[in-house]
Amino acid sequence: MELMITPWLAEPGLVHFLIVSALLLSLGLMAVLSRRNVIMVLMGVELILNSANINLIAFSRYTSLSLEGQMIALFVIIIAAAEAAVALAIVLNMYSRFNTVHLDEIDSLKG
Amino acid sequence: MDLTAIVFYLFSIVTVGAAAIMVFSKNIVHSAFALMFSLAGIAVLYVLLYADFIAATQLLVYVGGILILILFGLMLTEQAVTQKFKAVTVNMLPASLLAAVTTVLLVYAYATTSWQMVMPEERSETVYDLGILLMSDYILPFIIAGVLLLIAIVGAILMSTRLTAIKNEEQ
Amino acid sequence: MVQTLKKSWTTFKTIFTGMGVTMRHLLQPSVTLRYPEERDELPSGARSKLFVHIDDCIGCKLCERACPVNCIAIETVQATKDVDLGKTSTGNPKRFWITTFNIDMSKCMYCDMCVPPCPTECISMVPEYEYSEYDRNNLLFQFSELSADKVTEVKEKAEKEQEEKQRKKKEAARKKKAQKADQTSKAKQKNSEG
Amino acid sequence: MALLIFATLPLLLIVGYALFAIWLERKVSAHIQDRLGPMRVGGWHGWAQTIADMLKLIQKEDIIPTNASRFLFKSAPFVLFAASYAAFSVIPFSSAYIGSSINIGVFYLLAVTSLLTLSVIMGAWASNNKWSLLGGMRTAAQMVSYEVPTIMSVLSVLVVAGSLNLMTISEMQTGNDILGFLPNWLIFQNPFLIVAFIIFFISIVAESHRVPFDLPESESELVAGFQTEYSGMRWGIFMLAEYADMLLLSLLGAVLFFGGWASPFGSYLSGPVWGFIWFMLKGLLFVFVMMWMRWTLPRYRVDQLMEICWTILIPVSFINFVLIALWEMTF
Repeated sequence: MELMITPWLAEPGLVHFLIVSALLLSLGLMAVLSRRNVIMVLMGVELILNSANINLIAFSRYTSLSLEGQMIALFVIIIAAAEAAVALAIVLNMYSRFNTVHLDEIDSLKG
Repeated sequence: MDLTAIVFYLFSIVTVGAAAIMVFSKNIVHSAFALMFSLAGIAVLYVLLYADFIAATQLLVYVGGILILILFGLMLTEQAVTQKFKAVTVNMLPASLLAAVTTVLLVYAYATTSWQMVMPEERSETVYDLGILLMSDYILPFIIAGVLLLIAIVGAILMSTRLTAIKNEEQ
Repeated sequence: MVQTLKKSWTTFKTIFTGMGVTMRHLLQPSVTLRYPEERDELPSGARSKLFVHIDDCIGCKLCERACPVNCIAIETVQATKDVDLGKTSTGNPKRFWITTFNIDMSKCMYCDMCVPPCPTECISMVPEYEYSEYDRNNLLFQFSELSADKVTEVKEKAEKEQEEKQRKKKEAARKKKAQKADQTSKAKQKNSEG
Repeated sequence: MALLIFATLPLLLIVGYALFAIWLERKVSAHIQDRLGPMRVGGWHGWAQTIADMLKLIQKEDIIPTNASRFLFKSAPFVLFAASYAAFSVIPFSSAYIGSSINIGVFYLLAVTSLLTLSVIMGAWASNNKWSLLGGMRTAAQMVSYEVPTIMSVLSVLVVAGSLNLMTISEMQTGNDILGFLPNWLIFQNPFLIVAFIIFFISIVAESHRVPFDLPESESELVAGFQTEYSGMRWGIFMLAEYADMLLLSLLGAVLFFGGWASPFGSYLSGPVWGFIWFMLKGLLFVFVMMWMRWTLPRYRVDQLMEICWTILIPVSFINFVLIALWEMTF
């Protein structure tokens, strides 16, 4: 057992990066599900996007995907930037209207 | 263990550890700064994966842009100006269950799949090739992304001007 | 648009004007002095520390009386006849031992009113302004050069002379009285005779 | 081991430069105000004054406010300095020395310097002090805003140079062929680059928060901005990072517009050592101009600062970028 695991640990390859991304994904999921603060949820979403990016770039290095994976990661980053700008504008609006940033207290459809 | 392995383990511990601090921290500003360390660690992982341009973009956009936006959001919603702020958590049990199940499933799937791997290409740079790709195969997504960013900026500005309009009406 | 361009032009022009001014000042020699090593000359008649040429003092106490804050304290003892104290540099004869001549510089307000009355020009303000002290008592300057023994000796002598004088005076007065009494008695005699 | 020595060379340079620059700042300010400045420590014109000050700072007590967030408060100065030191790795100090000649040099530099903003907010928020927080938020707003014209003017240089590697950009500016006598510096190669340089210079003054854009630490209104609660060597590291940042941006300007280590006299007085001297002279000239400006101009208001950036610099830099691209296509 030890003989098998040690060389596997010594040379980080595709699976190592995938495991890191899986951990980040579940942590992001945890943040999205368990926190009430909108901004905290947004941070969880950023973490999930990043874990997806790690996957894409790891694939672009170790498989025949080549640079395409990096390209898609680049677009993910662009979209994340746009998302953050709009989401935070919405959060500020929400705060000025409801005076709270807790998601479960914002339950009326009419402003 | 060679240098790459050491760097990989060091920065994956930093990344995952900082992400864990971010999720479980009581103080939301601590969460935001933990996210900063996590994102910087991810940038180092990108460098290990021979994606230097993406790594720099990650720093510039995530750390220099999005994180500052998030911090501004925190400070402007008056949640974070005091140290005493306590974060509230809900649904702790189902969330942790779901996260654990996701982790186990994903790791199992990753470990058991036989990946179609090729020998890693030794690239000295990616910028040139990325630029060629961006201007040839990916020209349409590139333009659409530009338009999307423009719309996002206009939308964000419009919303924040409406915000001040609402405040003025109230006064 | 034109307005904006004009504004920008004014901005640049004024910035460069200001930078020119500061550059000129950068190159011109500084106006400050490195104080303990270099210092300005004091103007003539600057008021600062008081100094007394005790050899020239005749003990007239004019300065003591002129001082509005009473920072000068002088005590004098008249010299006995057998000693000649000499003359001052201005030619006035000295007649008093100066037993104390204290100036309390912590009281002094630098009004310069003690200097003009001095007949022998022995008190003056010297261009010295660094005499700060840790102890306030060190600001009491004593100019009298007589030692304590000398002072007691002089005092005793003066007292003796005074006594002598008084005794003489008394004697003289008695003599006079006696004479007078003599005269009156003689006159009475004459009257009675006459 | 050799790598370690190689990597610490810029650190020695930065520390030496910071000691010199702080002394120079005091001398320049003194002479502009017709004073003499520090004269006593170390003999000639008080050259050892900053060394003495540094020794004093090291000995001082390191005070951490009771209600501060300890970890963030302690680490903020080091993150700040690490960010600005990391950026030095792509600066070509001479034709023989560059920390890392990577192909995305300028981009990496801009990315790493964006960490500066975050570490300033970190220190500001962790101090739990209203002056610090106000100063930190001002810094963040200012640096994020002025990053846009900086990046636009850098981009317009890259259009002319055609490379992101700072070493390549420096190499292409050697020699003097323009009009027979002018050196091949990029600023002489395209007339619109002069406008780009003016925008770049204004933005780097704002990014390294110097007067007239020193709102983050404006002494008269915010005590000392984000560094209010800092003392001792932590404050010293903030100071060091500020001066390092100033030098970094000045050197970047020297590479992008004034030829980096290229000698102004063609091949005369060139070579690795002379290259280093020319490079430092060019960088220090900008640093000197910043000091000179500090004692000339009054401070802007916050709204004026933002207005200059968003209504003048950014539109002008965009238009200028297009004009430079057109000029490059036609000539």
